[in-house]
Amino acid sequence: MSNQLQEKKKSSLESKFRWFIQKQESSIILATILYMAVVTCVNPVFISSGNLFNVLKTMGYTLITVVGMSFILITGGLDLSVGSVLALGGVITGMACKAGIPVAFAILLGVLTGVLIGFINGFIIVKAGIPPLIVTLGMQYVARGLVSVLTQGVPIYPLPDGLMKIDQLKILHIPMVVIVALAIAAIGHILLAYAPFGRAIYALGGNEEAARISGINTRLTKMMVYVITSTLAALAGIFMSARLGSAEAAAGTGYELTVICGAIIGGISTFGGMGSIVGATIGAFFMEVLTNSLTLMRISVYWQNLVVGVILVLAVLLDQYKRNIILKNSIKAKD
Amino acid sequence: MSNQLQEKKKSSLESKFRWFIQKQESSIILATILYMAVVTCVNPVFISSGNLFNVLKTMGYTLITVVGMSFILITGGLDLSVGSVLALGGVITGMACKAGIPVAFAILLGVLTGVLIGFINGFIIVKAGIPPLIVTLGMQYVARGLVSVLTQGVPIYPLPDGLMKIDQLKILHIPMVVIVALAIAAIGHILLAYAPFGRAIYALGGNEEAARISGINTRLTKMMVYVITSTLAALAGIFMSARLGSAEAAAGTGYELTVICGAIIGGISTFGGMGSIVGATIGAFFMEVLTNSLTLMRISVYWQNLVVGVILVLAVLLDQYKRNIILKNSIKAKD
Amino acid sequence: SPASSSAAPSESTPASDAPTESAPAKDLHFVYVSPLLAHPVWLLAKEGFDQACTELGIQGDWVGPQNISPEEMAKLIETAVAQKADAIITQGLVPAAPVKLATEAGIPVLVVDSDIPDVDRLAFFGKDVDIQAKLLLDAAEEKLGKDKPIKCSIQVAALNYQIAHDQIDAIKKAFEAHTAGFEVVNITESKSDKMKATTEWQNTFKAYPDVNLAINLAAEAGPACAKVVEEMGIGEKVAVYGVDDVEETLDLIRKGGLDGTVATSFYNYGYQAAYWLYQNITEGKKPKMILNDAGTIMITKDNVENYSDALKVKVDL
Amino acid sequence: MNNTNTVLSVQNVTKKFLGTTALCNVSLKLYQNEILAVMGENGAGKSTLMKILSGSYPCAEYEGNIFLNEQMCRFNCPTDSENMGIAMIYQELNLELDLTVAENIMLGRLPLKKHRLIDWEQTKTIARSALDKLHADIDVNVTVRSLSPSMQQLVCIARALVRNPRILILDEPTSVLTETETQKLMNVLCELREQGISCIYISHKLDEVFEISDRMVILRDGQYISEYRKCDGYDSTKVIEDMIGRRLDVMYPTLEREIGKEMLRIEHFKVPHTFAIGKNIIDDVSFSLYRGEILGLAGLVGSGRSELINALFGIIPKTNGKVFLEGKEITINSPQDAKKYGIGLMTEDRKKNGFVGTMSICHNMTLTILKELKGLLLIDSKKERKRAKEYFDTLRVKAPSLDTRITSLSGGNQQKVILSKWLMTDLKVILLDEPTRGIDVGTKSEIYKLMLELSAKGICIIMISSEMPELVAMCDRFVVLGKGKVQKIMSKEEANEINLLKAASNT
Ligand SMILES: Nc1ncnc2c1ncn2[C@@H]1O[C@H](COP(=O)(O)OP(=O)(O)OP(=O)(O)O)[C@@H](O)[C@H]1O
Ligand SMILES: Nc1ncnc2c1ncn2[C@@H]1O[C@H](COP(=O)(O)OP(=O)(O)OP(=O)(O)O)[C@@H](O)[C@H]1O
Ligand SMILES: [Mg+2]
Ligand SMILES: [Mg+2]
Repeated sequence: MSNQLQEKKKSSLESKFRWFIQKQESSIILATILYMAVVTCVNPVFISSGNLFNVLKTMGYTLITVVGMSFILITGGLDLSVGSVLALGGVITGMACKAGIPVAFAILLGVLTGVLIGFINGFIIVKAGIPPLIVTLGMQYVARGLVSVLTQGVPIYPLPDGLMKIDQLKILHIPMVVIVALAIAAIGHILLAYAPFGRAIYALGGNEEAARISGINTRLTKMMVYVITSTLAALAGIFMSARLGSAEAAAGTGYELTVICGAIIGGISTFGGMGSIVGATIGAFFMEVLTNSLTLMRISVYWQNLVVGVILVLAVLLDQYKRNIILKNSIKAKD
Repeated sequence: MSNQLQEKKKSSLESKFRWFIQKQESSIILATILYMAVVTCVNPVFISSGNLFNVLKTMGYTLITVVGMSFILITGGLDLSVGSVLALGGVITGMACKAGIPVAFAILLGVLTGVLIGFINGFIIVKAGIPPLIVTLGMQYVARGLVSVLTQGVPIYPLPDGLMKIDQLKILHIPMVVIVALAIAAIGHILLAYAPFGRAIYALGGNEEAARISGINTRLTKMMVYVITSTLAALAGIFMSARLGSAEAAAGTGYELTVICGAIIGGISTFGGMGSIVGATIGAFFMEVLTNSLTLMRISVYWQNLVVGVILVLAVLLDQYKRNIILKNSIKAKD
Repeated sequence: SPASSSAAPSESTPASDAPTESAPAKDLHFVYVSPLLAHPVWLLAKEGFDQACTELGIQGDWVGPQNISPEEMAKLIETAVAQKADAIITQGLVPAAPVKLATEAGIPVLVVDSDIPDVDRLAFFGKDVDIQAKLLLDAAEEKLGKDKPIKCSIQVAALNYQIAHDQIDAIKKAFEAHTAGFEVVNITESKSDKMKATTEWQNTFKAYPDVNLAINLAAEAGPACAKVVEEMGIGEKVAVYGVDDVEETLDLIRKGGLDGTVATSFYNYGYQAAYWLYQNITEGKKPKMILNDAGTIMITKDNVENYSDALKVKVDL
Repeated sequence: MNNTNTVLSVQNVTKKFLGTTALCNVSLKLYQNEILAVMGENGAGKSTLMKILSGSYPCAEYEGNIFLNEQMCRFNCPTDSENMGIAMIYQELNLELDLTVAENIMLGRLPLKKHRLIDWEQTKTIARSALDKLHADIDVNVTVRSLSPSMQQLVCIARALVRNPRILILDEPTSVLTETETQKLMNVLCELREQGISCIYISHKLDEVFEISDRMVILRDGQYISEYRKCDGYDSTKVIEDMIGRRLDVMYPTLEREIGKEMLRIEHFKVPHTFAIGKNIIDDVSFSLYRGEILGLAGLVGSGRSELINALFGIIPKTNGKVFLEGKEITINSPQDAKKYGIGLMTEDRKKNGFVGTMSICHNMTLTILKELKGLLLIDSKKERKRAKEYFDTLRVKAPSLDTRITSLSGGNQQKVILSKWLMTDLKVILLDEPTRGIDVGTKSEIYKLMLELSAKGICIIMISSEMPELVAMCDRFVVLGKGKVQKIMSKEEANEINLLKAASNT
């Protein structure tokens, strides 16, 4: 009787484990945990709440945009302009503040810039049918150009405390940006998994023609994902400048790569149609841990790049390895 | 009689023009010519042979790799590691030279490094089926890492004159690198257009499954394109270090973007299966002209980014515009 | 994070935190947040820093971003604070906010190379842009003659940083003294890429044939410029100046490709900076003034062989 | 059908593409609760016309008008026509491979709970019921990728049904369905007709059309040719003549050939199910194949016929099984191996793994023979074009030129291209999975001739076809699959449609 029960428990546990392993996110989760363990062994400081909060916080600035980028990648698109948009958002808000516009409005202005740029991206991509890579690359230059024209290269400084507050604000020790980022991620996840809009995104990435004939408004959907992403990027930029205490003209150089890489490490397919926000979030976190750990592990300057590269590849190889295991088991089951 | 002849001529000319317009490369060619005209008007120095040779020469360093990248893009892949490989190639050769190895062998060594890295890229992508973006991004870090480990961040200097020669060499006033680049482009074009290998590349990008089932060795083909690209990148790196007189650890940062962008501007599809080396070559040239022209046109640094972005988008919009025209005409033609 | 913020008020002054932060010096942990992880000139600073660390038995971390990036530097400083480092050395690219965070956490911060105004850093120790400008003016006038109008083109690593503008402004100000007339006709960026530096100079000399003074404010730009000038054979018409003293630069000065280079003691950015912080933490000493020139000198043919000692003088507190 | 109130009427529609005129002022009417068959050879313009009706060619791109119940309408996108009660089943399987069956069926009209979130439970129930109507036992939770084309086809039909349309357009819905599924579909259509729903039905399977349709309109080269009504009785020879523009004397040609000794033998094949972990779609199958023989694989949908030959060709892994070629055991792990040993496979799903969409007709055709086209280093393009042209002509591929992009061909013509891709190769064994899928009667007999000629040359062919008559007529021997095992092996003499079906569905 009792050991029957036990068996049930065991099997249920086992099945739970199965379920987890089957889940496509599992491998990146494992990779992250594994790596964090290693880092902690090398330098326990890593696991100190102080440092972890740090990691979380810096992740926040990426995660905000990763959510949008995931949408785009799932539709089979790409956005290289987020880095410059991030800078632009910060700069616009910063200048607005200096021009004496109340902080709230200044922020709104910054965000709206994002909306506008996203709209332009989407519009050209949808109407003219030009590959997103080129369009958004062009926009990368344009937005960066606007920044340098506006700032003449000089950082916008100082920023009003009102603005800085939004970054320093904490809710039960959790920095504002972390909360915002996680909230956005949560919303993003719900949209993608449970809302028609989200399903439209998947459909679009999977087979645009099929999506169109099942009566999905593909053009609108495409448009939307670009608008969302740029908006989020601008928002991230505002947080960033609030945190730096100045709106840097050079902010967000190389940002797009971090964002895209985070999403893909998290299991978003580059060919569209697959992936989840959960995965992307963990991917972003992983990337952050990776960079943060290097200095903590006292890895020599010269070796850091090497290490990053190797670990990146290992992380994805783990995923591959897992899939093989599953396959083998399933085939065994068949004999 | 005679005006019949004339008409014939006219019509044949017209048909030639039609044919040209129909060609997918035509739009980028037009864009380039148009833009060059504008630049020349602003500053005639641009069209001076001296400057054009400069443009050609600097294009050379990109074009060499663009050829390989086009292969990869047509198979539906991507390679982000070329920038670092370029640096590595230069550094390896540089160090070999300093170690007293004869220049020829040093160069060979540098090129072989490229081969090796390409092989690793290809191997992981093919065997483990990991998205090229991640793999090559990882390799970007690894290669860059190797560079900094080897150089300890200090440029390899001085380089033997023997090495510098290969860059200063001219054949009827045409710099060596230009000749090499164009030769590679020509070979690439022939391979792609007329050789089974090229056909395999197109098939792979168009429909991998179908290609495989038709008995094409898709794995080998994939492997090859990555090997080729890295090799070319390393070669470009050697030329570049010869040109600069020192092998810089920071060489080729952002190089991958220029290369990819050149190929795509030249009409290589990001989804694979389409494009030509002719187009890609002109694309690379266009990119070079674009960057070269800004200072010549005395555009302030602050505005340069903006201009680049706008022109990029305009260039591709032209292509779109052309396609519309053709469509309209063809429909009219039948009425 | 809660820990550091609670620590802040009690340990506001470095002096008072020496005893609490366990006196034995070997436990000290310094973090050097450089603007470029592995850039030749900054590696000189690393050399000095490592030297000092070994001499003083400090455990020193040399960190920095791969390519110039204020956010990265800010991030690294925050990490250092989270690690409860005993002292931080950094450079002017870092925005004010994270530095404030560190000083509030009671960690003494020393700024090198270019300053971070209005944060209560222990000291600034670096290149004095005005001296640099003056040196350039003198050198240029010596080569081109006082009575010749100067048309100047400047190349910087990247224009979107405060430092670049400070340097340029200083130059403009200094050159007003040149009565025959002075004009900055063009400014370009090298993006820390020697290839780009080269092409930019090629284009500049084509677009502005009358340029007779080429100032390079980035280490890789000087040699690139010299090469272009040599190729175009306008060596005697144009005066070319660079910054920093990497090997190639010095060679070019010997060969005459470069007319001179403005160098500061990057070595001391590491060595002396570490010493000052050490003395501050262990003995509570403070430098007399916040702003200190690290010894900015012009290297030309004449002093190229024997300038180096001039840059290695260490000033104790 | 005396009820003659028009629900849909098409008037002088003309549609042009780059290089071709697909439709040249075609007009037709569709009456209340009737089933109208639209017939025509490949490239006649049937699908084009239907796509116009379904709004997937926006009204800007063609001339002419469409009237629904006497009121003119202009469709800009599929949604427009869907809102007017028109649902279409496209010739090409257009599904979201990575989404579940349920979601695919409901996509675009997913039921919502409060907070505007999707009600997955209801989604599944509706999908389920739609599939039940078709008696299709498909798990609604699996991703469509794991389904065979025929099952995907059923999903497409279900997707159209849940939109409960007033006009239902079916473009070759049965091209991959076996007799049994076809029957089920026919019954559903009849039910719909009773409910006052009108259908437009396109198929190249004549007897099927004769059975179900009330009226038929025939197109050729984009022009309206003729119209027949069931009540007046159909005359197949006339219909065919109208379709292909010439007399077709023999449907199934014959040729003197002798069957030689054993060429290929497979033993104890075991092939895992593509989605149901632990299940084997092929459990234990062995049979042999003789020189110059045409062997027919019969079975119901999901009987694993395709799986079997795919495994034989090395596309999907087999967990067990041996292959002997001319007595020697060979190991095949990839299509390359198979091709090396002289085995070729024409797959079932032309879009998924049949043609390369970015390539021209010519390049698609020669993909399998690149090696022999290779001169010193490069492809001998003269030779290439010559080889391609042969089949381009014999199979009557309807296209402007050899260099036309294959995606711009009509379904049937695409099929011809990928078929010729394999007929070109000189091989020992050719595996053909639904070779005549969606090909018109005229060309079919051409293909049969080619197959016979090949087998006369001593090449042996395994043929899968969901069209029983052609299978019965063409094959010398039959292997009937069912429940993953060989149910029966029949000779030409004992085989006929009825007892083949019996054997397939025996339980
Ligand atoms: N996108 C396109 N671009 C150019 N031509 C096209 C396109 N689609 C169809 N055509 C041409 O239009 C004609 C009619 O095509 P359609 O698909 O309507 O034929 P069909 O009657 O459906 O043939 P099948 O029985 O093979 O399906 C064909 O000649 C085809 O080549
Ligand atoms: N109950 C089922 N639910 C979903 N899919 C099924 C089911 N049974 C079989 N399948 C699918 O059918 C496929 C097997 O059919 P297969 O195509 O191999 O046989 P077939 O006889 O060729 O039938 P078809 O006419 O579909 O080709 C497998 O890929 C499997 O995924
Ligand atoms: Mg059709
Ligand atoms: Mg089948």
